[in-house]
Amino acid sequence: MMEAVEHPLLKYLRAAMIPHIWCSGCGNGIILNAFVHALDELQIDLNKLVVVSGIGCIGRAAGYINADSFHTTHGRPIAFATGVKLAKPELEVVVISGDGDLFAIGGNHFIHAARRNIGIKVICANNFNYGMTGGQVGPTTPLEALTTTTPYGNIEHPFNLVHLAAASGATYVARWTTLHVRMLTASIKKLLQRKGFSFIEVVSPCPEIYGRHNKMRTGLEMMEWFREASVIANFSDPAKAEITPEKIVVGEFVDIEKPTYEQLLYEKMAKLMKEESE
Amino acid sequence: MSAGKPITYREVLAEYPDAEKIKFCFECGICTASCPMAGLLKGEYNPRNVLEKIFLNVEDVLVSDEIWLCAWCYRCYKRCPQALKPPEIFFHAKKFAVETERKQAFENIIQKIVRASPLPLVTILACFHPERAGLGLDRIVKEAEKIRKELLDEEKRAIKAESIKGKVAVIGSGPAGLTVAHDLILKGYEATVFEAMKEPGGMLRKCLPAYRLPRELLDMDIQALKDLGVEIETSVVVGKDVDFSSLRSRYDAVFIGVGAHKGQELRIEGAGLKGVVHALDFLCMFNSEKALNVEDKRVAVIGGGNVAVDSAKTALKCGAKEVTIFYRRSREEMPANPWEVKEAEDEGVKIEFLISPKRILGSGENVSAVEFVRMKLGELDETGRRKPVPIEGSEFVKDADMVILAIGEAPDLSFIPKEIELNEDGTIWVNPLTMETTLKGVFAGGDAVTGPASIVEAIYAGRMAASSIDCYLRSLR
Amino acid sequence: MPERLWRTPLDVEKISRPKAEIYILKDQCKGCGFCIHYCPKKVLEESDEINARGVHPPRVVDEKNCVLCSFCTAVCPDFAIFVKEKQCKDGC
Amino acid sequence: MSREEIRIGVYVCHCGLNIAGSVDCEEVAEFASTLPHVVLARDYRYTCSDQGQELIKNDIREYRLNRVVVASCSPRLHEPTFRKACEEAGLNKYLFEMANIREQCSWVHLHDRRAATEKAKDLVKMAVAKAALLKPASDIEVPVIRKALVIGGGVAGIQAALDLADTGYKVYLVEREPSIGGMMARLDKTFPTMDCSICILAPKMSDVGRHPNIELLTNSEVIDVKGYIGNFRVKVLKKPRYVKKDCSACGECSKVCPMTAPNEFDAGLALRHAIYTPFAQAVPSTYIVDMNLCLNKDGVIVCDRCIKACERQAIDFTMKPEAVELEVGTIIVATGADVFDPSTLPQYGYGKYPNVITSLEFERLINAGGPSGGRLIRPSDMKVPRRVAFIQCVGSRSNKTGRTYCSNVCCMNTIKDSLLIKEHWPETEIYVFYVDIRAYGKGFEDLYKRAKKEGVIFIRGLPAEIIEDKKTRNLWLIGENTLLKEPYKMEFDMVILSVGLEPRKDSEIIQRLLTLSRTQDGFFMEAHPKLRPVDAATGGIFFAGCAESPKDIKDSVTQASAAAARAGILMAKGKVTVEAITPILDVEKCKACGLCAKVCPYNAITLNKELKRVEIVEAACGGCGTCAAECPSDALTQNHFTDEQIIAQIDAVTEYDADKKIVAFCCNWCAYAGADFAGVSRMQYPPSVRIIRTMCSGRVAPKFVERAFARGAAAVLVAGCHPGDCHYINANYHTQRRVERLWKKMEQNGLNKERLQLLWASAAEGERFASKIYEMQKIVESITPEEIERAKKVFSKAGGA
Repeated sequence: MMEAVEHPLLKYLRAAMIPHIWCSGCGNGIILNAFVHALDELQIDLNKLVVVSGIGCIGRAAGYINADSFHTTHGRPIAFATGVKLAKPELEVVVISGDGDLFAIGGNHFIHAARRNIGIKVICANNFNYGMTGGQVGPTTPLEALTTTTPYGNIEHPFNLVHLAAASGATYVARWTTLHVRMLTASIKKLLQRKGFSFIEVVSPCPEIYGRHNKMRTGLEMMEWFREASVIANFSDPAKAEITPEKIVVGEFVDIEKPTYEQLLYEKMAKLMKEESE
Repeated sequence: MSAGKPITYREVLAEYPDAEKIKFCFECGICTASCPMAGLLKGEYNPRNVLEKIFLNVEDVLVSDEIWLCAWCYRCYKRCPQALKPPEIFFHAKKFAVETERKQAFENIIQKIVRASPLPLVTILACFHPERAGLGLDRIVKEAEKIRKELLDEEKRAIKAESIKGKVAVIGSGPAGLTVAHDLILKGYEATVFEAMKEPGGMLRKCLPAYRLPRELLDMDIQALKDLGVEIETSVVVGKDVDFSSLRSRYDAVFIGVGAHKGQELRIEGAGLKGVVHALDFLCMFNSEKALNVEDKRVAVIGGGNVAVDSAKTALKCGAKEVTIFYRRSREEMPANPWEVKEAEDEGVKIEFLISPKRILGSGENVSAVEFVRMKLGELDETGRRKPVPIEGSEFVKDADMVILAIGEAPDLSFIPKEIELNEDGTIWVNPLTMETTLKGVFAGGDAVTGPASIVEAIYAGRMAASSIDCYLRSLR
Repeated sequence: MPERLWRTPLDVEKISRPKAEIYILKDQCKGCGFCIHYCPKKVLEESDEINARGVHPPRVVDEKNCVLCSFCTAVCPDFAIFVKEKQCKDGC
Repeated sequence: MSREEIRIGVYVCHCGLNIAGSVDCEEVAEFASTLPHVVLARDYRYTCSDQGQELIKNDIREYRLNRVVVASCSPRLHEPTFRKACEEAGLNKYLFEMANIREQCSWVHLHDRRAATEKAKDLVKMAVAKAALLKPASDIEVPVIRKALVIGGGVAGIQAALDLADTGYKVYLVEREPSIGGMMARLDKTFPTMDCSICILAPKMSDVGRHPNIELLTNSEVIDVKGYIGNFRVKVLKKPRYVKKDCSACGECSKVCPMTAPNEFDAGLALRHAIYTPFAQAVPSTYIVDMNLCLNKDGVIVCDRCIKACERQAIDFTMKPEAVELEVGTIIVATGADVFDPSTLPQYGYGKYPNVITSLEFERLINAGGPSGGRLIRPSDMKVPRRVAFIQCVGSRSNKTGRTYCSNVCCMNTIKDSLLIKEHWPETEIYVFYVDIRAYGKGFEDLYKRAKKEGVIFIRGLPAEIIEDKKTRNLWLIGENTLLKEPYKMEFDMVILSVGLEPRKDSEIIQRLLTLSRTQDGFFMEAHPKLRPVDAATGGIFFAGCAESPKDIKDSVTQASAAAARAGILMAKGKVTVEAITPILDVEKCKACGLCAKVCPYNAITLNKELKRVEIVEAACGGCGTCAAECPSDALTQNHFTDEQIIAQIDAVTEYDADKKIVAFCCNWCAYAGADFAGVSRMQYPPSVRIIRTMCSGRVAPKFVERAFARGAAAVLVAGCHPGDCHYINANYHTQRRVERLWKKMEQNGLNKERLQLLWASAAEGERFASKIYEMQKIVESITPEEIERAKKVFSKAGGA
């Protein structure tokens, strides 16, 4: 065992910010880890990468990655990212944010960005609740789950994020848990190499806030739940990709190609300008 | 018997259930190669050939000596690929021969045994059992005594003719050690036997119950060897009273024939309770006429070898209320001689198969019961027998006031130097041709090499060792 | 092929397994235990010492058992552990 | 027809002396002529000969016979012959009946001519009684699916698959291992020609891989078989390889895989990785992941070294087992054999002494592609041995190990091996310890001579034990040279145990799935040892290779081609006729209780609750007759095995001396075949038994047993296949249930229930059948006339005589 050697991935991170502030057993670190692993394996030029995140625990990811990044207002990272992408389509724009930020307050941005096929990439950390604000019920909280605002069990039907993304028109949709870190990394690599609107949902443990209400007090217990409940069903019907205490359907669900918004926009602009000039 | 029509093996073996199997002997020779008597008698006895003759020309066999030369060690059966039991086949032939009054040259047979064994009375009583075929034992013993006397005179004359060629130390005065001493004396060497106990005889005296071998006959055999010039130093423990290395320097060669006296430990709960005894200790106490305290007791014997059966019979003879042998495999796998088992059962010993002890229960510090578990036989294991596997949930408790452990014996070899390599089971490894250990000039044989086995096997080992010690010592000069 | 395989293969010396060097940045560890629990060769265990963050960081039990799958590196949320292949110099 | 006068012709066959040797055939024929409806009775030397058949045909025409009875051998042998003759003379083949006076009479009562003759008369009387009630019928035709399944991808399976595929049939070849090739792929050279084994096999393997008509399913197992001849529905479980077909077999994945284990293909003498190919010539060449060894369990990828190394992205850990359903017309079983494990013979020290190896390990050591690169080395010190011993019959011809048969290949294999050593290291001293050298095949003796000429020494007498020298790791062999009657103790550098072959340890699975029989040795049993040596007793299934018995490569290939030809015949015809032995329903009597539908193993009967009647699908019917036995209102009976016919047989047996006779009901496939086997093996048993053949023991209705007792029979035997081995899936469970009910009834009425016996005996268990009859004879002798009367009274009330 050795010590005092620098972690090989540290160059992708802002060293001064590490260690990060996330709790012990939180999956956000794993998502960040997988993301920088993917950057490393693809040898991504950090000068061409923009990371955008919203409000929430995972929102800090933008600050940790050693690339140009935006930490935006609540629910608006996709709106910001859309702006960046349209202004500078040659940049790789990745949104890393949480389920509350992207699908509650920011839900509309998400579905319309997917519909328009804007060439941004979205990685959503799904921890089933609003972790940072104390564990309130959110759009992905499973039925009957206990949160600080649903002490008798949640009665709201949750979003199925992959189904939502697929139905809204995303060209690449995948879901993994933080235990499937190898697949997650491979998926992020795919995501980074694609043109169109791409989406990965990462089911992530939140032991301190969500877990403690739901009899999973440590990250390890939540990871064990993922191990026991996960079923890999690549390219199965996303409508049936459920998340229940017994079953978490993971895998890649959509992988298609279609022209992106910015591509069509610039083509259209070029055409119009050409017509105008004629 | 109808005159003219030759009798067949079928008639001779009418009472032997597997008579037809003898046709399936393919003459692989494994029985003869395994047989210590075939080794001792060289060309004069060949069980494979006897079997074949029983099938082809039984009349010849019935009047021959050969069937009488089997010493019931069952080594042949243990290895026979066809699972034939030559000892039992020969037994039926013997019985038939006696019943139909076919002439037997008894002098001849006894002559052969006496010449083969330096302990003729012991072997006749404990191994050959001619009486089991219906002959009077007294007559046989008398005959043997007579023949041995003649032989002794002959041997003594032979010894005087030669000068002393070397000195050999023999550790252990069991059948193996005594044979080595006897043979070497005849070859003109000086042989000194060191015995740890007060009297010579080793396992023969310690553990063979007196009802099987009256001690006066054992004494007669040993006395005859002493007369021949064998020196026996009793109450000398090698490693304590005398050093092994000093023996090596004082003598030209050393033979280790210490037998297998160390009872295997049973590693279960309650094995340390009062009333749990090792079979060898139990038999030893019986033979030294110490109180056994088995009267009216319920005795559980654990194990399936000859020692287990002997202990069970002894316990019953000494007044135990109920004696049960618990063996973890089935009757087929039992290593004890089948006829000993049958005798024990006839005498009232109960035998329960496929049962293994799980723990011994006590009230206070005394044994009160044993918890057993039932077993079933699984796949063949590396001993070639089917491996017993516990059946879960089949545990049951049986009351017992005494538990006799007869789960195998190993030699106590704490005194030997580490240059002498051992086998995995704790016995001494020897070169099968020379009986020499991995230490030059040190030879070994008997139970210390093979683990618990029969008297005749030990004698054969002693004979081989003696002749190879002779070769070794001659090669030094 | 149901035969019992009991021998030491003849080429056991020839096929060399990669040798690993495991680096643990103790003070970065938050003690989630993922690396210990999910190590397929059980190379790691929780140590007795307490680090700067008040948790027990992992400790290497037997580096020889490590097969360099690097799952610990991948699953660590805190960038506190990584594995490198030992570069064999003389006498290694 | 029913008004027509019944005219029966009876032919009593001498079968040379096979029957006439212990049965007075003239007397039997004379007796037959006195039976009702018999217009003609002859005895004839060889009735099955052309002349014999001509005689029957002429008589049918001349004497207007409308029923024919032949008393000769087992109907399992010549019923088709005589049926054909009848048809040629214009008589419906279902109007023919046989009396089995050879296998079940003359051959089993060789030494009691009187009793055998009396029994033969009874058997003829029974046949005549049944014949009078026979009705014409026509066979049902079933289409044969023109696809075949071959189970097992060793050389036999490969040959069978190629032959069938070349003929033009679609073949599914299912292999359990990751590659086809089987045992032959592991051998170095083959005897007697000394060709390189893999050199001649590999082209065949790639032919299989490429053949457009062959679908290769490796790493797969048959898990379910339904249906019948021509129409099998087979479920195959394809286990995941975790590597897609895109694999180019470049081997980069294996290089980076951190996990290793002994390679099964090299008998554990070399290592392989968790992702590997079993051997260089493997077909398919796609790599495979051993999930027991790989770190990535439960779908969680822990280690991704191979994934990263694979350029073609062919590795996929998300693959799952998949059940495929195949529809085939024929099945060839080529599942091969296992090798005996000598570690169960402790005296030889295998598993303890490194220099004691098996012949299979030898093959890998001497093979240039093997772990030692073709250098024969001692595992203890990697040195080339100078003195080598071969020990024969290790795990063969031994009662103790339960392998009583000769394994056929080991003698020649040893001779070949000894020559291989001599070829590379001529100075090596080689001793072969044997009991019999069997060099029976073409070119074998020459090879044996060559070995002797090269100086290989053959010693008759097996070693009793092997002792290892602690210092040198040499081995001492101790035994007797039985030709010289001299003991030997010899020292060798290396000992090769010539291990035998044994049935696959999991043969029961295939046996159960395909309802096959096995011989006492455990190998699969053929329908007839001489005339149908590659057919299983179950229609549409054939054997190839060591699954049927130990055999060498040539014999395996020969048998495979034969099996392919037999299967091809079926498929070329495109249809098979199924016997007209389906149930007949009397709608008037049927109360639509549905019991028949419940017991039908094939779901061929359904209860239509709305119309309140049962419906029968004849094509799905297997013909067991269990439904007819179950029907409480006598509404169902079985064609050709009708209640009246069987009762007529019972009545014929019990007409005279019933109290000295055993009435036995035997199922066609196991018990009746077992009784035939007893005859073929000339096992003698008491002549008091009279066998009535039914297709399945499930056909035996309680009323038949009751009838027999009511008419004073001393004892009744109901015999069928072992539970689980029923030819009709599970029909014999109903037999058991019915017999148990009868026992209860007998007990309640104070009858000795030992008089009714139930026997499970397979077609190979002639001895079991014979000893049962001995056992029952004792019961018959102990029965008092009062007991007989009591039973008569009890059962005549119920069954009614």
